Amino acid sequence: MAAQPRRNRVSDPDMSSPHIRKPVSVQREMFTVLLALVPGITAYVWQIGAGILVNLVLASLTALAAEALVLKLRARPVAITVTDGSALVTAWLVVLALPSIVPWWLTVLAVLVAIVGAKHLYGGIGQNPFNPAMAAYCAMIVAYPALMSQWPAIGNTDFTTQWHLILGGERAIDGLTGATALDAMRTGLRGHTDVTSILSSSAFGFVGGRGWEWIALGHLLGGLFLLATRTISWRQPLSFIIGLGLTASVFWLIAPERFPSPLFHLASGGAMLAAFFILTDPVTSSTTPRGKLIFAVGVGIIAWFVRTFGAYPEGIAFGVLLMNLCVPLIDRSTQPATFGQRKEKRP
Amino acid sequence: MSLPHLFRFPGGIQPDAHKKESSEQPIRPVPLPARLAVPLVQSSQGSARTIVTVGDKVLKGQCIGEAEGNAGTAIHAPTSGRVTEIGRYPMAHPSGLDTLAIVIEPDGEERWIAREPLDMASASHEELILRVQASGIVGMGGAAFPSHIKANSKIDTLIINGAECEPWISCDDRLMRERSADIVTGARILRRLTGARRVLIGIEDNKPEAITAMKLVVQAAADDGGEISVITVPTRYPTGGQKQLIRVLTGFEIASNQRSSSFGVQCFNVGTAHAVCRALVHGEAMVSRVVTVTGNVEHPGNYEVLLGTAVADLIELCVAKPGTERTLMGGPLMGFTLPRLDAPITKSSNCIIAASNTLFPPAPPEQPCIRCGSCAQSCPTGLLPFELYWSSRAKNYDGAVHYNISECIECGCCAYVCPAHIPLVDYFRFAKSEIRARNQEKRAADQARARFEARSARLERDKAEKAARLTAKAAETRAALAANKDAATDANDAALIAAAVARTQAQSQAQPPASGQNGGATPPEPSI
Amino acid sequence: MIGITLALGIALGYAAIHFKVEGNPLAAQIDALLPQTQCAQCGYPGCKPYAEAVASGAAEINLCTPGGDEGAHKLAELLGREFKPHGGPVVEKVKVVALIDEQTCIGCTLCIQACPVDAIVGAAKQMHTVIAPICTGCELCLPPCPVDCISLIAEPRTPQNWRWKYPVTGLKVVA
Amino acid sequence: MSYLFIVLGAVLVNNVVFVRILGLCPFMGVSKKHETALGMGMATTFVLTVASGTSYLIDHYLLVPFDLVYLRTLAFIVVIAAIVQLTELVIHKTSPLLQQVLGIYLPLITTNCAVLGIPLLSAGLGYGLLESLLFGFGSALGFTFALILFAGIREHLEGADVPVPFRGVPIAMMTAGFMSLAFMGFAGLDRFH
Repeated sequence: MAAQPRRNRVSDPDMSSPHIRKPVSVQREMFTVLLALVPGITAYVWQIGAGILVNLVLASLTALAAEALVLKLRARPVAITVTDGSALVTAWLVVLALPSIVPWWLTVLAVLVAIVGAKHLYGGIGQNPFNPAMAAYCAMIVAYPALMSQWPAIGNTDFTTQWHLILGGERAIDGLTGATALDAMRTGLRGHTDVTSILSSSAFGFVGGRGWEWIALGHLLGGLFLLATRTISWRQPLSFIIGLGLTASVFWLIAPERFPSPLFHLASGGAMLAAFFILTDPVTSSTTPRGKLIFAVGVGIIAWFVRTFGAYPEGIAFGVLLMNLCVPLIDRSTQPATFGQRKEKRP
Repeated sequence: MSLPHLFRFPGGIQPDAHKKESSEQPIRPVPLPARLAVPLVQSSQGSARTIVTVGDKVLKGQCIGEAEGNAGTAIHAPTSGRVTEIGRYPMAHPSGLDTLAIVIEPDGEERWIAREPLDMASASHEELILRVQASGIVGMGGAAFPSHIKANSKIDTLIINGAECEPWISCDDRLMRERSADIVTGARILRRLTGARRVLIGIEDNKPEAITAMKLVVQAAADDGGEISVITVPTRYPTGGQKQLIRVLTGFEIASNQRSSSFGVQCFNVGTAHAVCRALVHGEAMVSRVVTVTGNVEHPGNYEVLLGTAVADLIELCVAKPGTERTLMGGPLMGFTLPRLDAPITKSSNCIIAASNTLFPPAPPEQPCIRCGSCAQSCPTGLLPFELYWSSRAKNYDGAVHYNISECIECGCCAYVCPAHIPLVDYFRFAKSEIRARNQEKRAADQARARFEARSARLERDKAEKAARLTAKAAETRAALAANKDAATDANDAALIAAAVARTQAQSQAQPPASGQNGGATPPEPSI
Repeated sequence: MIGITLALGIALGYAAIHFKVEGNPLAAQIDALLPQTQCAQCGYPGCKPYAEAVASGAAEINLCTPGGDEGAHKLAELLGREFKPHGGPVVEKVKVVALIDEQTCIGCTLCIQACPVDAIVGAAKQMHTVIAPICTGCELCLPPCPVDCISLIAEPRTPQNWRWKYPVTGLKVVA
Repeated sequence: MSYLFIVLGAVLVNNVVFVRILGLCPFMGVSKKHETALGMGMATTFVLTVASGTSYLIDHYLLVPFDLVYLRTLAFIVVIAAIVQLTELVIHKTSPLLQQVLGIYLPLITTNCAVLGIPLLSAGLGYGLLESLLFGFGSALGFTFALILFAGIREHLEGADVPVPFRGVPIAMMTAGFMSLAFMGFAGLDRFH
């Protein structure tokens, strides 16, 4: 017999193949998303005011603290999960979805609903069926409809005023708060004013709400960056734009005086934010190639109906939650065929 | 020659090749080790039966294990020497389990047994197939499927697999550069056996020297009217997988439950073609193979290694550098960590990698899956690995089956690209072996149920028959009694007596007399 | 109101008689989940009788020792009953088969009669042997053997029945 | 058009589970697997449609003419219980296939308050026969829809690392809450046709 053979380590962490890995990480993906949000936020600060920054800081701190606390209570690894950046992404999306002048406690509450309620009660990152940011937005708009429909007045970017409002100051002063373009359009249409005369009001710019168009453009830029770095799939953004745009186009062509143009819909509210940052959340979106298309088209269509006929000003969040519900069903029915079962043409 | 149309398979990855480390040195021989332990099981389908005993003198290439059954393949003495032991030795398997092996102590003479090349012109098909089996030829790409079975099918297209897509491995590359003539001869023999119309030799485009060498040989002998073509395929792991290469070259997609021969295609590794040539043209049985030794060693390269050589001997020869943590057999994507270094080189071991933590960093801690879908994009079989993971992790085997876990080829693409560093293949292997065990249990249970029911039915029947016999006997007795005593006695009395008699008889039949003096129990009736 | 009730009552009563259906497929479904070792450790003379007892509600779902907790879980799911852990000592699930020491065996056939799946062959005064692939390891042949020549041996581990471990991870294992 | 809106409104806008909060018992009980959810949904759809029609007939031709409207709840309970039993017996005898699909769910429907609630609602809304049938059918469809979606999510949650105190019913309740929240998005949609 040969000399006693050297044994490999038994408790090898690298149990089986593969023994090499691509240098990628969740962290990197999450921070790419955060980076891609910067253009939109910059446009926000430029057009609407720096008040949003206060809420961003507040939300980030709340999210990190809440996540760390929950992980600690559950005896799960804290450091690696808190630093993966997912909580920050959720927090920033919550802030971008809320009016930037909501009182500080509402931001904190929304972030807590998102991080604790919608994410960690389901087991944490990767396991939540509902988009945390959108769940929090819906919860807030149902619970505090008044506060959630007061947006900073366009043209008044004064930081002190916004600071004051965020700290919970008196809100019933005209000129400090306003309605969004979507709100103005809805109220106008329900008062039987036609689209053209609504659009001529000072609240509207080239295609959407004045100022808001620039933010949408910022998000579009960020989204294109994510597409270029292959962080997100093209499927959800494209099919969402088609879903919302096509529905809007059909009705707009039928009755242009009663329904605003598809461009208006795409440039208003959170359409661009949703297209590139919310629908592309891998955890709660459908995961099969065809499923992604169905998911995003569904959100687009629901968003248009809720915006046009519903009781709430913005329908995307509800659309996202509703389609989140359908994801298991969509995924199950769009499971791709495996190698050898595909219907691709054979030679 | 027109450029052939190539097809794509889904997914795939492009990791760093790391071929240069070992591919720039010619194939070198290995000094004779102190002992060679040749396992009896060297093919995926069957094993060999020992035909030597301890103490026998054997010659190089002498058969020491006969093919067992149709699917078995023979094994041969890798060198001349003496059989010192037939015992249990570790096998080249992730489990590190033992298997029966024949141990040979080399005498250092390397004396060949008389080599008997076949006359290719006159030999019949059956003779050739028998020789392939008797020479112990199995697939050398890793699957170790007996080649005589594959070669014995009628097909249209023969594919010679020289893709060698796994990083670090270069044994096929070297073989094609140095022994292209033998490979092409082997391919031609295989073509004759299978009756294939055309032969496609697929080589990945990161091996230009091999492509040139192979093309030269093919063009030099293009007069045999056969359509043999060397086809350059794009470098993309796992192109070297049999079904992936068939897809790339012919466009056929063969599902996991289908055989390539039913599509008129059969695929052999270049090493196998080479071995076929050696066995049939030169009369040399399979006793050695080319193995890449690379990674964290001083002298990486390709070596002609006798089967049964311990991995430890190879590592010693190539001198492991400090920092070598583990040793892998196979490539870094599909190979496994060897639990024991005294495991032998077998017919399917193509590569030994000394792994250090700098070359092969241990996986970072596993993070939760975020369902990003990178794995699904890279999966060459079009599976949804994140769903398989979700089910496997929760030990939900029905779910794993629903997402077609059996289709998984364990190529490792999904785990390679996973941003959450999840050892996906580990989960799939775990789930697969659990599912297999459960299926076996289920089959055993079904068999036991059938046997139990058959037994219960038999016991019932026996009881019924016995009861019937007793009733018949009682009736008989009653009739006899009635005849004997005429009508003198009351019918009632007769019935009572008959019943009593029947009872006694029944008792004596049910309980055999307790005959203690006989010693040992007397069985009541033979059992089946 | 009474009229309605009466009318419906009559209709139901008529239907109950008219549409009566026989048979209980539940026992078969339960039987399919049992491991079929026929070991009788549940107190019933085999898996099928136990299945019938469970189906009729006479037996608990946690009596099957070879099935263990996993089997009880499956039964609980099928029957919609509350899961109960297997009461007895938790045995490690290693497949065993009986082995007759052929030197000691006297050929009494008692074990042949005891075997529920006819896995032992032999005749009187002839040496007996166990057909290993059929043996369920139920141990029922052990007590009747007068010379204690039967032992249970663990099935040898081969690459075919070797199993990969559950991956060791930094995360807590989900039960 | 208005018939279509009755159905759509009952499915989405006034979903029987999420908005009317009826039928929660089977919603929580039979939603662990999508197969059973589908079976339960189909059985409920069948029974609820039939019950709506029958209840309308009983109400319109018996209770109203004889001025017995105060007995409505009682009468409906009896009728529904009888229908369920009758359906079960008939199916059991006539269609083994349907029995296999719906069999074990039928008795459970007797206790589904949605089956009582919907006929009572449609009686209260003054619907005619066709409208009652459609309303019953639509509501049941909404119930099925909710049940299947919920089952899909719950099946997925089987593998999730949910905190121990929240496993099972608590997290299911949470999920139902979020689903309810999502369906609130449809609020007001039925007013614009």
